[in-house]
Amino acid sequence: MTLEVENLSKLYWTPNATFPGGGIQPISFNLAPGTFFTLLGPSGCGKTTTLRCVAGLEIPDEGRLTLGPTVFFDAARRTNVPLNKRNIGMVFQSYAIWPHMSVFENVAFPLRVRRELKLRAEEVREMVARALATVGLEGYADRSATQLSGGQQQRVALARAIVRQPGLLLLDEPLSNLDALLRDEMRNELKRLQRQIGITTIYVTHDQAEALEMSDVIAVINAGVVEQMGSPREIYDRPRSAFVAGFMGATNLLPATARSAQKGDSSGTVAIDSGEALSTWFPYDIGAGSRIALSIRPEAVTVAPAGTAAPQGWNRLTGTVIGSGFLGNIVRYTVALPHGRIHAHQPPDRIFAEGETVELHFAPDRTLGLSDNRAAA
Amino acid sequence: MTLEVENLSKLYWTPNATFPGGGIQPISFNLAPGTFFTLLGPSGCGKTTTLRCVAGLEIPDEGRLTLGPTVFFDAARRTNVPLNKRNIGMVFQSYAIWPHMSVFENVAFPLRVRRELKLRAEEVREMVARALATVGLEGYADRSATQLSGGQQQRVALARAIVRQPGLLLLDEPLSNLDALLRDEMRNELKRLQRQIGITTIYVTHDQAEALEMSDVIAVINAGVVEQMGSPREIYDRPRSAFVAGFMGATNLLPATARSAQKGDSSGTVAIDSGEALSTWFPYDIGAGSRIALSIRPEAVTVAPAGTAAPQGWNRLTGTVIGSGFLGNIVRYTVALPHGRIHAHQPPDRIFAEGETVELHFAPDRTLGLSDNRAAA
Amino acid sequence: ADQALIDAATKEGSVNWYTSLIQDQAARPLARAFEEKYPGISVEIIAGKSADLLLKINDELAAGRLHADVHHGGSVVPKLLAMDAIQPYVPPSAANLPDDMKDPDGYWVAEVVSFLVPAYNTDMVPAEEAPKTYEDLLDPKWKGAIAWAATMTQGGPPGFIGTVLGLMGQEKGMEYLRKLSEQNIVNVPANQRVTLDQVIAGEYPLALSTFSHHTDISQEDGAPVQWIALQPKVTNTIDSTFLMKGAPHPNAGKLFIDFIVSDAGQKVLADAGYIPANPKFRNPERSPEAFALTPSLVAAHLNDWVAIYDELFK
Amino acid sequence: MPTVVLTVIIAVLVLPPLAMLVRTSLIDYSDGSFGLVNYRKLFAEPELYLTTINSVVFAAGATCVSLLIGACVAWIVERTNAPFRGLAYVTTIVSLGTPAILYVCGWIFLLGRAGPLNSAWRALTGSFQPLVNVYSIPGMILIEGLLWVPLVFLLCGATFKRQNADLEEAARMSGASVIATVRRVSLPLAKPALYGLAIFIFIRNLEAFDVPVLLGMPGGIKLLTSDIYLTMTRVPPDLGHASAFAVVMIAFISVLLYFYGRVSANADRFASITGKGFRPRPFDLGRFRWVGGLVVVLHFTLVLALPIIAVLWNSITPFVRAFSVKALGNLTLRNYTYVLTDSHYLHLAWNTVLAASVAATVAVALTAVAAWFAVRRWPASGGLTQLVSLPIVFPGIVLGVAMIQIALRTPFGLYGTIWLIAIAFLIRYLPYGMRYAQPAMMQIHRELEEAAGISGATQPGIFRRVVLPLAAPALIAGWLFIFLLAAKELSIAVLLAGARSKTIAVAMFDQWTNGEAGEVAALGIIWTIVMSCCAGLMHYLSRGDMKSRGTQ
Ligand SMILES: Nc1ncnc2c1ncn2[C@@H]1O[C@H](COP(=O)(O)OP(=O)(O)OP(=O)(O)O)[C@@H](O)[C@H]1O
Ligand SMILES: Nc1ncnc2c1ncn2[C@@H]1O[C@H](COP(=O)(O)OP(=O)(O)OP(=O)(O)O)[C@@H](O)[C@H]1O
Ligand SMILES: [Mg+2]
Ligand SMILES: [Mg+2]
Repeated sequence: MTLEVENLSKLYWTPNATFPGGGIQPISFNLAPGTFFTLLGPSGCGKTTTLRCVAGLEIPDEGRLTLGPTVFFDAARRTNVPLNKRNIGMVFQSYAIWPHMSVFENVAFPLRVRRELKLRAEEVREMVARALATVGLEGYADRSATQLSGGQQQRVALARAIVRQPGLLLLDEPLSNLDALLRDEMRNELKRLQRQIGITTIYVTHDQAEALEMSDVIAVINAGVVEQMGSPREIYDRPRSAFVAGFMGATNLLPATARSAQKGDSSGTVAIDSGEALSTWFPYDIGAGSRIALSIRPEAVTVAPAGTAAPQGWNRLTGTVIGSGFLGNIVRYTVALPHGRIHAHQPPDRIFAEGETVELHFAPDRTLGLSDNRAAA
Repeated sequence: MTLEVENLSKLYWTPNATFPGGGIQPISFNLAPGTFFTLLGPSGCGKTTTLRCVAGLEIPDEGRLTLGPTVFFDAARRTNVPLNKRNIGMVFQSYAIWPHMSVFENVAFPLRVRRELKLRAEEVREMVARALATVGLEGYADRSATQLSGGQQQRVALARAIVRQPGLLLLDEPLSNLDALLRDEMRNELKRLQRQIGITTIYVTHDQAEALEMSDVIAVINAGVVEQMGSPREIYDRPRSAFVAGFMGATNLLPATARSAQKGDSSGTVAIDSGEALSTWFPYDIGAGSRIALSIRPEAVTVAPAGTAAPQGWNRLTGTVIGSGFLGNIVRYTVALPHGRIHAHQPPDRIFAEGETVELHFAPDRTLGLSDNRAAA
Repeated sequence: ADQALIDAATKEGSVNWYTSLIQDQAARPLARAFEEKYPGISVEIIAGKSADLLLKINDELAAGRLHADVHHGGSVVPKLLAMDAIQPYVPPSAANLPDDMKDPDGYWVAEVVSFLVPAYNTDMVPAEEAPKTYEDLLDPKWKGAIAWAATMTQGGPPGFIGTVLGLMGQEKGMEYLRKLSEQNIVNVPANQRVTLDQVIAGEYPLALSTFSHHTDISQEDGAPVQWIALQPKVTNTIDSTFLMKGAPHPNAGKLFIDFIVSDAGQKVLADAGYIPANPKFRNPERSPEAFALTPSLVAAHLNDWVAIYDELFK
Repeated sequence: MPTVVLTVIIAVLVLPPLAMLVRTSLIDYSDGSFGLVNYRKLFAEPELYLTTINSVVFAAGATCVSLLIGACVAWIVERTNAPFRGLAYVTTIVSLGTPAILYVCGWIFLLGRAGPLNSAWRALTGSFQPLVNVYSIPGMILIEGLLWVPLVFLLCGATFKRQNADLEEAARMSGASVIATVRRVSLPLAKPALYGLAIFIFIRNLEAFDVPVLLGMPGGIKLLTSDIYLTMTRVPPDLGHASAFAVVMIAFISVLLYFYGRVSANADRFASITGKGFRPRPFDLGRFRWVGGLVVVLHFTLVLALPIIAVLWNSITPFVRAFSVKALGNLTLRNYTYVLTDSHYLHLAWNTVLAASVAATVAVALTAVAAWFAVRRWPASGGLTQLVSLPIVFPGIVLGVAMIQIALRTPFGLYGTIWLIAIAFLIRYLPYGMRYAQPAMMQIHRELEEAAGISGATQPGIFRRVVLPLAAPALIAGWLFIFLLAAKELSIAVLLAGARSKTIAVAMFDQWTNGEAGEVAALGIIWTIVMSCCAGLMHYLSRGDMKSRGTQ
């Protein structure tokens, strides 16, 4: 079913404050049935608030919310479907595992309270067992919920959300306390489940890789405002602003000012604040004189010993290696420029010593000129 | 100060169970002053339990625990320093933010309760402000702790742990609810702090990249038992077992049986279970007839169109692309072999269609033959 | 009182008066009047039900730390006599009292008396239908309609039983009581006053063993209630006052007892709505013919009467 | 070690009266000899079987009534957005301030044979049979049940107030209706509070005197305690019978407390104040807001308005009389003038407030620490709960006598002073304090304390800075309850009052027994107003305090 969110807004006011203490500004999006939609944004930007509004846990200040034919909420018409009638599965950021129930009872709860499902005890047992198996907690059914580790609790919360195959799935950082391996498994499992029964899912995560890999649509939020919404590739390759680029995967941002106006999808040359001129690709229109930042992803940068020739047409900068970090499959080098620094990811077999002078090469089409509103945010 | 942990063990027994429901088996390690020590392991393996034992929140069943000259705990001599005398900073996995206090009061608490510090109100205010600035929560001081987002709460917990510069820092997934950017910042901040005042730190994380980048020593735990302890490079490059390899960064594990015994640091040829013979590097001794797994990291695998020649001496396998995932800086391909599948990370400009037959090439020295105890775990 | 006593009393400075008299209207005015007359001696009022006060005195005696000087009460005299806890003292002013208002052995003197009478709700029962004699109470129309306060003192059913036995003799009395018990008298688990209030409120049309002065007070306020001078005699109980043996302030105690029985004291009690021991201060209209339940009588028979109550009415 | 100190303190308070109780239960009052005669009498009761059943039915029924009404209203007030929520607090505080005799009599007045309900019925149908018969087990259950509603309300309110909304929201998201959420999540989380309370009220009802006697005896319904009441109204009271009964009750509550201990064994399972995402947020009842409001108003009517109107009526009529138009003619304020012009009462009021507040403060302080020790299973804290709960079985008069005997044997001049009364109140109300403190401690997640310990706080520091503030709503509710109850406590105050240590309750009792029903009512109303102001002020202050801490 299509989820339509129109101008939803919810502001929190803290006492003695003349501006809201948080929340979301009007936000709109439409999700086709079965869409995997991810909310991404810095801590405190309003992701949980958005989920809570959709779930019906908060009454939005304004806006309209429909899932398929049913209007969940309409501020104008004062419609508000009670949350337990919305058939939504949700994982809370705080898990909200009921401490007085066993793991089994926690997961079976959504089945038990919905009389209309008319499930036999046998069926309930089976469905719960399946959900627990999905999250890798076979054998924990009889444990008291208070005797679980953090990650196990999180998995119980996940099992509870998916057990009855809801019409909409809201997941608030459901995998944040799991290790990479398990997270990977859960991710696949979730994705499979989501495809199989075609549930529209809103997913909150702080893990960009996760967001990129799983999502059909990603919304990047900043301080309650949607900065960009689009497919993972779009967001990663054509970020609308320096904020999005910086947030969506690691990047180097070199501040600059656009001398002249620039059309979208065109290339040009920009002098960065420290003086060097770099060939740049502009994915979007840029006004003359506006602040911009050149975004160069660390993996787009090749580090070469001083004096190496750069490929034809590539940008080059010179700097000194001031740090390196081993990340397993890659090594991250930090290179100091005359003004500022740049991170570059290199394969682990490329070794540079600290203090070594190196050259940085990067292609112009991977040097993106983006409007930079970060100071204002 | 040196932290010595000797044969610490703590088992949880659930009712009606003949085997423990969790906890840690005897575990020992020595941390030189200022070491950044990371506990890594699957959910429920006993990381939190270990931290809690060190903190004095659980009384271990057995073992000895000393920090510098003070014996914190000695089961044999029945010594047990009360936890408030241990001068430890800790971030709980569940944050443990006091809901009845403001953000400021939460962070100021460790300063207030230690009379011996004799801090003036002015100093307290300053130290709290500094800690809050460190975690990026300036301006939130007067907020009630219940009015924070998940990530903000986590940051308050972190600020509270570091505010009085403790002798030992125990961090239980302190950054799990933060976005990559902020996490990166916090990581640097923590690392700086830790270097600056030389606090020994025990860090629990589920993020391998984080562990690899920050740690001096990493311990990989599985089901309460330390599988391997060592420097990040050692653990990543020379994992002691298939479990460690699989846990420490993504890897492909091809099951096999060692025909003959194999000395450590030698190479040989192994027929994997599906038949193909592969040249393999053995970092450790392998007994004849024991189950092993060949670990090949996704980034070590080159995907090539069918018929491409492999570099001299490299292993090759043929398979069909069955899936791809965009991860931003890389694309992850899943390639089905006759038995099993392999993940390969390729630069995003290398494009293969689903269903395409491809060849996989990988170097023998990146094909590690490791003992495989996973079935037992 | 002679000056020596006054001096000795003044030296003691205070007297501890254990009393169940109503505080505002009787006890405190009486104490105030005494204090005015004998400046320098203060009256410390320890108030409570006579049962509670007896418990206290009991414990004080057991602990050997008697606190009470003067006590007032009806049913307690026998018990205290039995415990040999009373100091005989005949105050000079007792000369004003008739003989049945003081103990022949000098242990006690009467302070106030009460008449225990039936009372009925005049809205519910016309005056001519109200019972006049004990026999009238057996009329079947009263079945289930008569209440009494189920307190096991001389002022409750035991006192009524004692009066009946005293008036009719053991045999006839028992026969009468048996018949009365078939009327299913309602045991109101409260004191006489509450029972009377329930009559006034219309909860019950008729109650036995209520204090006549209570009805008088309410009548003045306009309450629809009337007490009956049941023929031949109603019950008369005596509240006596006496000095404790081993009292911490014996002289002040004596002086106080003397004051209570004196005209000044009796007047205060009369003003408070009590029926004073001294007939001079009584309103003759409100003094029916009565059978006196003296402390000695009560001491001798109370347990028997309670036993009869337990057997027939409980 | 601190556990031992506390155990000793509580034992010193509780055990001497207990010893006295046991001793008294062995005295044969007819001749003063020692023996088992009281026990024999207790069990030789020919109708023992019937009276036991009556008693149990009565106690259980009344417990259900108070739990049902109290918990319902508490939940609506603390966890929803229903209208009129403030009214419930007014109801509770005012009705707690009203002396119990007045309260019960108010009900008798309303529902009795001459009451407005039955007179109307009689006028309508001409039937002599009353419509409702309060002098019956259902009548007794109703009135006794209403008597304990305030206790349940305050306790459950404090418990519900600190429930984590996340847990309830999760249930709602799972598809549970509001009712199902309450039934399956809110109530089970409040289980230690509810079970403890049920046991407590049940025991209290089982040994209640006033209602069974005031209503049961006239109605010919015999309960276990009716007989005991009679023996206690003799001169001098035969305390042996009552004490023997209390001793038997002690055995009984020990069994119940043992089971309660098992229910609440794992404190973690009821911890709802957690360190992650704790938000005490109310439910949105939606269209059912008004139903909630209606329940609150109904509660107000039943628990406060009706009986108070009866009392008020009595205070302005010159004598006790039924509601009638005719009576409107001679209403009078005489009773009020009388009470208000007598400065004597000022002194009594001061005594009362002093004794009650001292007792409430110490009781809450002791039980808060005791509950904390017990819930966190400090070494040697096993018997604390039982020990603190013991005085629940002391009949007031027995405790009073015990206190007299103890005071007479102590070297300091305790006898006859207000302090003796305060100590007796303290002992009597310790179990009530425990009922408030224990569930409150259980709600606090262990990690909140652990985090404080790690931060360097000592155990007292943890208690003062983390546990106390978090348990404050319950402790304040407990304080209020004890204060208000102690202020109107009769049997102890009357027995222990010295010349200069009388309390308001003594004055009321005095007037009561002397037929000044109107004045008692007037004094009761004035006293209720004073108490309500005290309590309201206290409530307001604590609420402001909570707010400044940001938990409201
Ligand atoms: N109080 C308890 N009683 C019984 N078992 C427990 C208790 N606490 C933890 N366990 C079990 O002990 C094991 C280790 O728990 P621990 O909390 O140390 O895991 P962890 O490594 O921190 O996991 P995670 O990454 O999920 O937080 C788990 O299997 C857990 O279920
Ligand atoms: N009850 C509340 N009262 C006042 N402010 C609030 C309340 N709840 C949240 N906020 C504020 O609203 C903002 C958005 O909160 P929200 O929980 O939606 O953030 P989030 O995007 O989920 O962050 P995180 O990733 O840290 O969980 C935050 O700044 C937070 O402090
Ligand atoms: Mg959030
Ligand atoms: Mg953990």
